[in-house]
Amino acid sequence: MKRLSLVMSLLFLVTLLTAPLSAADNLEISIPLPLTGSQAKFGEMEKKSYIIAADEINAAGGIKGKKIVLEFEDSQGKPEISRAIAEKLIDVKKQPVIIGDYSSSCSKAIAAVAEERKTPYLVVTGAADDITQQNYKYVFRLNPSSAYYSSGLMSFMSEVVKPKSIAILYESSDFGTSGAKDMENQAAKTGMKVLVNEKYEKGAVDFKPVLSKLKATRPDVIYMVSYVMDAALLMKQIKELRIDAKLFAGGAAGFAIPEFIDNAKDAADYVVTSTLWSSQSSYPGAKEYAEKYKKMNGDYPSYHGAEAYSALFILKDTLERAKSWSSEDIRTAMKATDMMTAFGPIKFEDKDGYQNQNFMDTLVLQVIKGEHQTIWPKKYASAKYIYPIPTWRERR
Amino acid sequence: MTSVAIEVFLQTLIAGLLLGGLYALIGLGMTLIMGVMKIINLAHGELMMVGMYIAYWMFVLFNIDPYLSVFIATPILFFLGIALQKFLINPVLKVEAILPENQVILTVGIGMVLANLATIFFTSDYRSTPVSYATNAFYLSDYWKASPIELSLSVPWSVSFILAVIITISLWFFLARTDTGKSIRATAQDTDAALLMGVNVKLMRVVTFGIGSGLVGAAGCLFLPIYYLFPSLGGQFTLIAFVITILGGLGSTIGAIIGGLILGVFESMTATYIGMGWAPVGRFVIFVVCLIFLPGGVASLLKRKKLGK
Amino acid sequence: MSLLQVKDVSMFFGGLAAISDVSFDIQKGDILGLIGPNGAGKTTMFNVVNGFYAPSKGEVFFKDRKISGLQPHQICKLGIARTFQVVKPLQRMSVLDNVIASAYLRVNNKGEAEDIAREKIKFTGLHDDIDVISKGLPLGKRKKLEIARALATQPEMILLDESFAGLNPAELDESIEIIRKIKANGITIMIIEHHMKVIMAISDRIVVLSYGQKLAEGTPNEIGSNPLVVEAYLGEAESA
Amino acid sequence: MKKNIPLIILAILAVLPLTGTSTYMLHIVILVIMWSIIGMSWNLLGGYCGQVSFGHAAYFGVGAYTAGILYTKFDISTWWGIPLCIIVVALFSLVLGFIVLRLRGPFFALATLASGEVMRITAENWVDFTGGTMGILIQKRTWVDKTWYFYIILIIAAVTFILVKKLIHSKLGYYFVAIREDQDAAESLGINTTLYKTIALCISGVLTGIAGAFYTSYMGYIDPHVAFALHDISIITIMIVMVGGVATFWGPFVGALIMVLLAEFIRSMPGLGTAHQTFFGVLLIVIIIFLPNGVVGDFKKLKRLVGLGRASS
Repeated sequence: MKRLSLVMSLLFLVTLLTAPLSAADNLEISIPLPLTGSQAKFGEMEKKSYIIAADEINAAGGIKGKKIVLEFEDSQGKPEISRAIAEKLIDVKKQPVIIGDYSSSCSKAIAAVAEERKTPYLVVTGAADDITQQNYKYVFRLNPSSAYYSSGLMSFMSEVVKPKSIAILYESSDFGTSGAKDMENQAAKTGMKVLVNEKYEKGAVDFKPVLSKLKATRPDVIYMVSYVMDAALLMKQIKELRIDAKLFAGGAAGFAIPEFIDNAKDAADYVVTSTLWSSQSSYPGAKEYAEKYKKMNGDYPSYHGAEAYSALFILKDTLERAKSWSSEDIRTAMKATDMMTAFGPIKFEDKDGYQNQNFMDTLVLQVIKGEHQTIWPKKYASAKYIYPIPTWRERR
Repeated sequence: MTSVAIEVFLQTLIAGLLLGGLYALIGLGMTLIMGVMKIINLAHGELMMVGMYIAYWMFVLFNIDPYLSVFIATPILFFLGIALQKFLINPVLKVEAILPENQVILTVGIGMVLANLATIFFTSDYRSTPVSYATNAFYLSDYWKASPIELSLSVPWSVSFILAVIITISLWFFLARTDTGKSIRATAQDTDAALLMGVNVKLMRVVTFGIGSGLVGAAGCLFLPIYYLFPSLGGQFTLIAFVITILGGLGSTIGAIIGGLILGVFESMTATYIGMGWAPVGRFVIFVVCLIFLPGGVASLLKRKKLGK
Repeated sequence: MSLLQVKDVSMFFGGLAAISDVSFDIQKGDILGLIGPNGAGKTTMFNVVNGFYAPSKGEVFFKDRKISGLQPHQICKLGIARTFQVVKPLQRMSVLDNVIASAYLRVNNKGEAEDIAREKIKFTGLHDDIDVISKGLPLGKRKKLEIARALATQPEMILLDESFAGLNPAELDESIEIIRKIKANGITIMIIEHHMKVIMAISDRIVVLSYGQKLAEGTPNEIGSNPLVVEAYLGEAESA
Repeated sequence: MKKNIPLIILAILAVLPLTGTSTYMLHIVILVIMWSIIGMSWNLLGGYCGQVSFGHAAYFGVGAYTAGILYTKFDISTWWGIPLCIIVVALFSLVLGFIVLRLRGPFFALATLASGEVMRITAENWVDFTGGTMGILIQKRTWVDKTWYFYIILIIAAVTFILVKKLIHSKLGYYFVAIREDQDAAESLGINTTLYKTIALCISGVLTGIAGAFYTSYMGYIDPHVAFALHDISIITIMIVMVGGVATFWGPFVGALIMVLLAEFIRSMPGLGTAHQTFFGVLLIVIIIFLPNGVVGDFKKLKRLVGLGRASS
């Protein structure tokens, strides 16, 4: 027993003393990301994108002469680990600014710490509305909140489709829920009748029961907020049941990434989806980034990658403008950000109940001939939209 | 009932039965392992994931249809199961511990390692086999032009279902007719009696774990054409397998089949008539109700009926 | 007065009667031997009296209070303790802790419980093994532990289920001595036993069960001379 | 000397925040203490009473949500959740215990596992009350500094440890172990097994619930996936106890050190990358195989193994 407690206290001491020492001419930045667990797919995509950005920045001389050295911390998608990482970055590594993590719950955990410790934090992908509705001064968000994801889609629907009724299917996550809630509000505003409003547990195998119920209500639009593979499964099963609607619409996420088409195949045709970004975007650097990513990984990135890629450029811009690299000065500089990135124009504004939120036009993509094409807003369109869409019977 | 309501009902029923058949196959492996070894295997879903990756790579590298991979993945999983049982689980079962449940934690560890290795080797990308028939279906209106309702039957779902039924029936024959099968059943019913009858219980346990793993590997192959694949997909199927095992009765093949079908239909009906978000609640509600009111599962009902005759 | 009354008790399992319509009384301070061939329903009878089974028919009274249908722990609290044919020690607890756990039935404080436990352990002659983990005890001592544990609940009546099976002659003598001492303390005993000599020597009365039915009841002498019993049971047992 | 070890550990911990420990370390230590409370409470039910629960997330989550709902619905500080959840979780445990405690062995394990999942899905779907999948976000945590959180959890832990210590050496403790060792024998010794199992479940549930309520106040955010997590709470809890030592007093603490502190170390080991989970999984397998009763439970064996290692090298 005595020996045991000795071992334990030793273990303890060792822990306390092994705070890593780091000092170099390099600028070390650690980024929390989910690299294991069910969100790892997006963690990996972001990690690769950060690396591409860091290489580009370093090749161009770094930030104020300092080379960026990236490190990644696996947050496993668990908020308390994200928090541990944030505390470590602020306290042990003395990193003056934090960027990253993927899910909303992890972003919330980091945001709370960042605000308390007065360290600027740039949210890159966490989309839950409330992250930037807390009057946080140090929390900035590059991606629009999920309530805005569908703004482009809404304008497309009201100008082109003019639907009278809608069915909503969404994943029971905070992202899915807020996306669906937003669509519900929009429907109420524009006088659309919500015929079906159903959530499902992520990873569901069979959507046919709920789809056949939905089929019986004959909605004009079927709107779905889903992650990657659920999106493909949904469209496959919609095709199988031959459910015809004026429009199949996805709320970003699963519908907007290349795997959707790879997996749903012809069932993906004519599906429109809102998205924040596409690999054909006309923003400077977007195409180059997309091609570079594809060359390295064999596939185009989704908007998550572009967000990560651009986040590092925002950081560079901020650090170059900041008077000093103290957290306070970085915050001031970040607040004044007004730049163009591969992801689009970035500006952190306080409006509509949000603080330090980047607002942007969201795009609408349509799957045309097996590829995502930007169809809306018209000024960004890479192809003309196809509407009305053929019924499943006509497609054979 | 209007024709629309009938259509919704029938389509839901079809979906439920097809799903139930596949669930049954997942549950079979678990029910055998739990019945014979009385252990809770939390790595069950991960073994299925391994089976799915085998089928996936067979398709990508050699263009072997996932359905044919049943013949590849099942033996591989069989031997993987045997190895796990022999080198990891058995040593733990042998040692006397205060709580025998420490084997459960062992299977958690195994599951963790399998999932993480899959992430390392195959990345965490979502994958599915883009088989050409993925979205083909039979339609009632194609065969009966004047049909007042439209029903559809997916080709891959049907094939998976039929194969699941065939595998299940062969397993049933194996258990009922062969010596090894009978020994396994004897071990499941009463280990001590089986020992007295000269059954090599130790060997049977190893073989059972192998068969259980092989079955869930086969289930993985059948799921691949209709579902998708990523390293951490195992957990949800482990839970489903538990529900079926309890619903059907430990160690009962027929119970697992009926349990699978009941669960499939029940979930589908819940999704249609209550809400898809509640379907998993329904799953656990029947689970708990069954644990309390029908601890022997469906199998005990069947037995009771037999006795009554 | 009769301490325990078994009235027309029947116990069915899935249509088969393990006991049918058995009745008998036990007088306070007596030793009642329950004998019969294997499968005669002796242990089932214990399980009914002790509350593991609620009888399918009939009633059991203890001190004129109906106890059939009560939970085992309630019956124990009323003053009936038992031992098991297949010993059930609390495996990973020491002998002392085993007995302390049951002594807690009547006291709440550790000191008192321990005093009772030590006394009962001494009573059954286990004091040299007091700190041994019970899993490691040889069978004879485990049987004694069962008795010590039952006594620690301070019962008025104790049910002993084959407490002598598998013991060597020396242990047998010790155990008989223990049972006599228990009786001397005023505790009523009901005992199942296969050793005919033992049962004949210690019992005040004997009940013979066969195929779930009461075959005979009487003093050891009466039973020894009952032709039915000799035919159905004794002859068979002695030739075996 | 032996008697003073808990005091020494407590004293070391009590001065920890004064030594200028980084808030990162303090966060980890807070988690270790929180998990050792949960482990302690699980150990009472699982280790001592032998009822292996796979659903402690249910109690953790109910505790966490009690605190969270106080804040969202009644605008009261989440800290009141700690006293309130004693009542709420106790009632909840009674109801749950009534359902699950009649089951034994693997059936009990699976029923508790299901109960945790049912609670999670209920929290997801009962949107008006729980906020559904959007979770509950506490706008402003009480303190920025961790010192107070640390002392609060330390006090809760000290109380828990003393309570458990008192319990296991009392009548209850004897009864719990008797039930674990042989339920039939216990029943025939006059132990009302149902009652005492329910008591064990309630105490265990309440202590876990308190940890959950603390989690809400401390982390400032909960959602059903976090608070009712099957793997990240229920199973981690069992691992903590099994790795540390089932039915040993120090087991949960040692287990929490391994599962939180060591896991964090392995996670941040450079060069390991995402393989840290494989590494950790293998470590768990090795511990279970070689030390089936955990590090504390098989400490003698561990010493021997280590000793052998030295001799042969």
